[in-house]
Amino acid sequence: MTVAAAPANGERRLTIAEALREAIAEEMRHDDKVFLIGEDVGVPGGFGGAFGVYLGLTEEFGHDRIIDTPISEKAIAGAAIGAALMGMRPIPDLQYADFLFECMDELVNQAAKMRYMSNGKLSVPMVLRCPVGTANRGAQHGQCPESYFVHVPGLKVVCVSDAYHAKGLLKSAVRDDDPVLFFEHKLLYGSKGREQAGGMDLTAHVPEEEYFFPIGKAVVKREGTSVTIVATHMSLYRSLAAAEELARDGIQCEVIDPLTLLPFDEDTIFASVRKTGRLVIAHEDTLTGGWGAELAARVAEECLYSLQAPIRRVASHDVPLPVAPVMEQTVVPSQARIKAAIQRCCEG
Amino acid sequence: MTVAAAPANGERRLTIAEALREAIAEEMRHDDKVFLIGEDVGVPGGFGGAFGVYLGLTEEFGHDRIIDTPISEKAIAGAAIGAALMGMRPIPDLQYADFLFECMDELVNQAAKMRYMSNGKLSVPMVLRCPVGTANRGAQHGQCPESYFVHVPGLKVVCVSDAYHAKGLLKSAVRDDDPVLFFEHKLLYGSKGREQAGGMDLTAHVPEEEYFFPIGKAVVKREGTSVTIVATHMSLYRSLAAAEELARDGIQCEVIDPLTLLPFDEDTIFASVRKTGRLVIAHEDTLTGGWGAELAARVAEECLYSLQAPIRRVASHDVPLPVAPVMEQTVVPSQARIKAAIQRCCEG
Amino acid sequence: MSSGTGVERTEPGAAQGSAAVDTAHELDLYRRMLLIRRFEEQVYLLYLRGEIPGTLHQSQGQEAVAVGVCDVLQRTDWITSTHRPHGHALAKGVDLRAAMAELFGKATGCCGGKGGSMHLGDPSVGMLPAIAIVGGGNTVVTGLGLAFKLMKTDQVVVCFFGDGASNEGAFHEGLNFAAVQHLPIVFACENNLYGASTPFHQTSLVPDVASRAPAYGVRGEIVDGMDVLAVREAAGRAVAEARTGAGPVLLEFKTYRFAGHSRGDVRGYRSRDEEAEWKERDPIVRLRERLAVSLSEVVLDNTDAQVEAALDDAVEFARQSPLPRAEDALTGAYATVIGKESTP
Amino acid sequence: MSSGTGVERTEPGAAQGSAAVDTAHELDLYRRMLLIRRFEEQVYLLYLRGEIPGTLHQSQGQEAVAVGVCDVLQRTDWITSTHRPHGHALAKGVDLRAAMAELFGKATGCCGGKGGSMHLGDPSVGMLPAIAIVGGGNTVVTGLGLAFKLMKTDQVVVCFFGDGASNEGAFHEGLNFAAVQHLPIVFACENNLYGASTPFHQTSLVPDVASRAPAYGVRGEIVDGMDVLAVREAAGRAVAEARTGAGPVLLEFKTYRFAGHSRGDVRGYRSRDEEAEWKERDPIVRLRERLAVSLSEVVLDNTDAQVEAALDDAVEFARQSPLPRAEDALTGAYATVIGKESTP
Ligand SMILES: Cc1ncc(C[n+]2csc(CCOP(=O)(O)OP(=O)(O)O)c2C)c(N)n1
Ligand SMILES: Cc1ncc(C[n+]2csc(CCOP(=O)(O)OP(=O)(O)O)c2C)c(N)n1
Ligand SMILES: [Mg+2]
Ligand SMILES: [Mg+2]
Repeated sequence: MTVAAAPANGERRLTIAEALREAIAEEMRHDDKVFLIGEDVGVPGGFGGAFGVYLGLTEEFGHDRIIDTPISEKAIAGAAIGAALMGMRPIPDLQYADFLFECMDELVNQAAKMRYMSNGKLSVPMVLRCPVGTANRGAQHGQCPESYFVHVPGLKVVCVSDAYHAKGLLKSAVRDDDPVLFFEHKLLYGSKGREQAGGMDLTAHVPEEEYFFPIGKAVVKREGTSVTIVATHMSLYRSLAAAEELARDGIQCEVIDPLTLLPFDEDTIFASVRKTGRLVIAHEDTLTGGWGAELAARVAEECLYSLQAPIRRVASHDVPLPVAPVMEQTVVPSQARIKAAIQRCCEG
Repeated sequence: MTVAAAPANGERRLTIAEALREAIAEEMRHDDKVFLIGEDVGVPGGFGGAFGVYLGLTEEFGHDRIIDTPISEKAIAGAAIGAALMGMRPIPDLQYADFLFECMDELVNQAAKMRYMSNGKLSVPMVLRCPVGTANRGAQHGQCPESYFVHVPGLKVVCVSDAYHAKGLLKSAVRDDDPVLFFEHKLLYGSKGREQAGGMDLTAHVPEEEYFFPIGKAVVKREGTSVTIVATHMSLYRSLAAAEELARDGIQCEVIDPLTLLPFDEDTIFASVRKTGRLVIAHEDTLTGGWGAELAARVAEECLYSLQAPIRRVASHDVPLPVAPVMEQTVVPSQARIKAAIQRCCEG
Repeated sequence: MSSGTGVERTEPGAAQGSAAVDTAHELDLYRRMLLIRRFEEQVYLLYLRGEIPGTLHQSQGQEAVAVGVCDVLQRTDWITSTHRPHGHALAKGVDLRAAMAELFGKATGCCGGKGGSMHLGDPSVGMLPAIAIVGGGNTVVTGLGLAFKLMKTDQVVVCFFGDGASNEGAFHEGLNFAAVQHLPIVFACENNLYGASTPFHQTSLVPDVASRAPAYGVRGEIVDGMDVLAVREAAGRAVAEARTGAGPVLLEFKTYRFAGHSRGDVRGYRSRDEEAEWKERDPIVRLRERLAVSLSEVVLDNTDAQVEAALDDAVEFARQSPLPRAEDALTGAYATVIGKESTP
Repeated sequence: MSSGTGVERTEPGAAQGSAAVDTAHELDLYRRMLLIRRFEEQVYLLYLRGEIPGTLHQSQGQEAVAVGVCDVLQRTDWITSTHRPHGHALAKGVDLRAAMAELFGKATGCCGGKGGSMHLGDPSVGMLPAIAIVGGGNTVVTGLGLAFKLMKTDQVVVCFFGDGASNEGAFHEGLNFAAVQHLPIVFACENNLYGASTPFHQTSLVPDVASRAPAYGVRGEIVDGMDVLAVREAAGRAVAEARTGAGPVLLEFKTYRFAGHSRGDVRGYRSRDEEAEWKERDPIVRLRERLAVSLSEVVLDNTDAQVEAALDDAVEFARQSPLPRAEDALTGAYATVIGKESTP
């Protein structure tokens, strides 16, 4: 595996959906143990998965390796785990991250523990892709449940926000020997038109040549000296936009995309906090018990004496998701809320 | 409801198991909408629930109100939720907290959200009792999964460690109109002989008169000025023992039992931290993403300027539970580890 | 078949001889089916125009099931529904304006704008907020049945679910638990041949969901879900059994959704021939033809006009209704608030 | 019955005419059952004496199922097991010493002391660490079957589970998925009449788990689980079907656990008469009597002595084995460690 450096400017730009599709296709070509399994993933004339990521793959790989299942999340997760235990590298699909709760036992009690219980004789190489995020679909189709899994020893948790890292990390995840939960934001796929993500350019440079991006490494998306911001998915882009605004007032934000939530890349984040003395964390998962709490707790333990102000967290408010846009936008972290938190942090 | 003051010294001492049984019996007598439902809860000649808490209740209340079920956690949770929506007050039972993952969807997506989705027209008054804790049963029968539920808006989470508060809180939980998850430690029931909890006296004074202890209130178990310790279950008792040892060295620990984890009693804890300037958190749930992280994050935000040292967390290490006692005891927070963390915090 | 373990098949049209329904009643069934059809068609347009946010799962073609089943229920009986709840909601009596306003995300919606299309419902008419987790209702419904049994009311609850949901663990646990407890529940499967894009026959070796009833010792029955009178009759029997403690019953309605799975589905996974075949059996057209024998065109056209007027009114109501207050999003998760209700 | 949707019942003793098993083989079946019986009895005493920590779920009485099923499997075939795995482990060939040491929590245990009684297993002989979540194996097993199908090996996997587990959603999803994918799996239900203290007949209106097979379009069969030859024959057929892609098959073994559900269970929920009736059918006694017709007492006593010696050796091995190193508890959760392996 060659690990590519940060993306250089180049001409080939892909959406996250395209980047993921390419990563899967490459890995399926590379290793015939890799296969897809899930709901509506390969039905002829169908959707290519709930977000179209698999479109075209059945044509190349056939129904043996793109397996359509009944709506049976426990069976899908169980099948993936069992096949992984036998040396396959499954990529199961449950459509929305909201449905992970239907197979929590398989994930928490089986996938995460089999290696340990077997005293290292077995492993569970699988990648479960989990689309998250609010898109006016209400309480059961918009959650960002990544933090539940950050609490599961034995799992790895990845959270991607752009096409370059999505591809590089997905390829690493498929080759990783542990179970990886791979969280993607529905508004960032880029497959459904730009307006959904508020006019953002949802493509990124993705080299033609094969590359991998390692699990467990954060990236600094924007350098700055005043305050460190750690954010994922939509909150990352809102943080970057807030950073632009604040730069005019002389606040120089360092914005970090953690990319892997379990294990955290403490080195990158701690180094930044030690430099800036201030930390704001932003995520769309709800506040209480969210992964931001873990990061804040670690920084409060390891970097306390560097902190010049209280750590601020901006997250979805602690309520289920309402569907009406005016309410939904109140719940999720907006650019304005992120900006206000940064300002407050810089005053404190 | 009268809310009793802190327990006075008196003669009637009960174990937690007895106190819970008494609370359930009182509430079932008081309100015929209260009923029990679960696996092996009322079988004649059976166990009275996995930990004997229900022994004798079927004789008084009959099989209509002590309902034995198939081993079907989704159905049990669903039945409880549905009955609660219709105005009943079910107490479902799944035997071990480890099996909560089998009905996560019902808990996270239904119980916690129904009130909100219905715009307040419905509520889900139910109390799910969850036995937790390590007792040489390995990776799938010893977890302390309370932190997953601290992350679920719409649920309340209670964690009891002595008979007095167990009874008072269970009665409050049954009368509460929201879904409450009620975590009890298996080694603290007192029903299986003292040696299991290392010779501790597992009884506490429980008044004859009816009383309630409110959800959302922490108690200061030991006053002190040097450092605040927030701990639950076995970690609470180990913290108290460590505090005794440290008192000889002049370290005066203030030990707090939070009792409710969602919502946290910030007032009591923040006041203590503002007084002592130091905080150690101890729990048997695993470290990363545990509720200690949320508490640390809040203190790091709200009390940063009072902190004289980094916040220390002592928790189960981030691994599944091994069964061999020598390994198991390495994973869970021991008195020695708690003591060392307190010492470190007081040096820092 | 009268035994508790068989699967019965009601032939299409078998219910037509039923004396229970007079023409006025039939006209009412027609009106209610048409209301659902036109509601679905209208909201689709409103969605395309951007007036309705989010997504929609629609039930054109399946109206006979919703209307036929709910017709035999009392107001105090309950239903649970799915991600595809519009028809169920209107059939059970959720206020048309409140349903429309909910889709618009307005404060006057039946869930105050918090629920949306996938969570339509109203406890005051006996409908839980619909559960959009496939199979989610199949376990929760047992609690409603259990409450009715324990409280010794004679209420019944109907659990609507899809063919796709029958492969969920929830189907198994819910039906088995209901069976051993003899709960007053009718499990009403709308087998529209597909779970999203996946054909049912690719997800189960048994062609009929009702064939699973014997595994639980309950009665199963296959019903023509494109014939509202057949639906009504079968549902009537099942509900009567459930009400008297002889339930639960598993009914399987063979039906078809004329629209895509959700907005934007171009239905490439099924043939236009298949669609045309099922369109031939349009439950609304069938009933209209039947009614046309005894009623004049004028009466029927009048009914159609009533439906249009009601819909126009509902759309206008939804349009004019105020948005929810943004800050209302932050309250309502708890019945008893302790401390702050949510993080500020 | 040969159709894919029926339930077959093999009468007790029906297998006795089977020519497939000669006396030497029968003696071996006897020895293996006895090993399990004596293992269970011994570890119970060791548990009471405090040499074995934790808890135990034991399988005295059910030995014929474990031994009869595993006898028709290859070493490269796999099994999954439950909270009650001792018999399955020994029958599939987990090293006796390593199994015993695991119960003692020793470093030499088959899981290095990390698994314990409820998670016995060893991949090198084709047994996953047992899954102590009721029904937990029923979904994971599909992945083993799927892997064998995709890799085009001719391996088979047997999923052991209890009557209680058949009411879990996992049973439904696992069996249905295996059926539609035609996976090489035998679902082997040990119906010992109780799920913990709860009688199966209180948790299901159908008396036989095998009756659920038709709901999935698979073959179900009821087998006398107290007759190792009957078990062996039925399992042999089912495994052959599974191996050639005609599976999965659902076998239900009627059996009984002579001991309590777990240590300390005084079995107040069942009658001593019922226990006595089943003891009459003790599979080990039955086979010994049968063997006594053709073999001398000496040969049989010799076999018994071999078993005792092997057990004594295993206990001694476990006693003498070193404890795991405390710090080993903190490693092994990940195959590829990134940063620190666990929190220090
Ligand atoms: C647990 C769960 N898994 C998957 C989905 C995604 N999903 C929504 S509807 C649907 C198809 C449901 O099929 P069926 O039960 O037949 O109902 P229909 O859509 O045909 O009305 C799927 C897979 C979901 N909402 N919940
Ligand atoms: C999901 C889950 N629910 C409950 C339990 C607790 N429990 C352990 S064994 C058991 C009974 C299992 O009965 P059965 O499947 O018949 O197996 P048997 O014990 O008879 O071998 C129960 C309820 C569990 N381990 N897992
Ligand atoms: Mg369908
Ligand atoms: Mg059993």
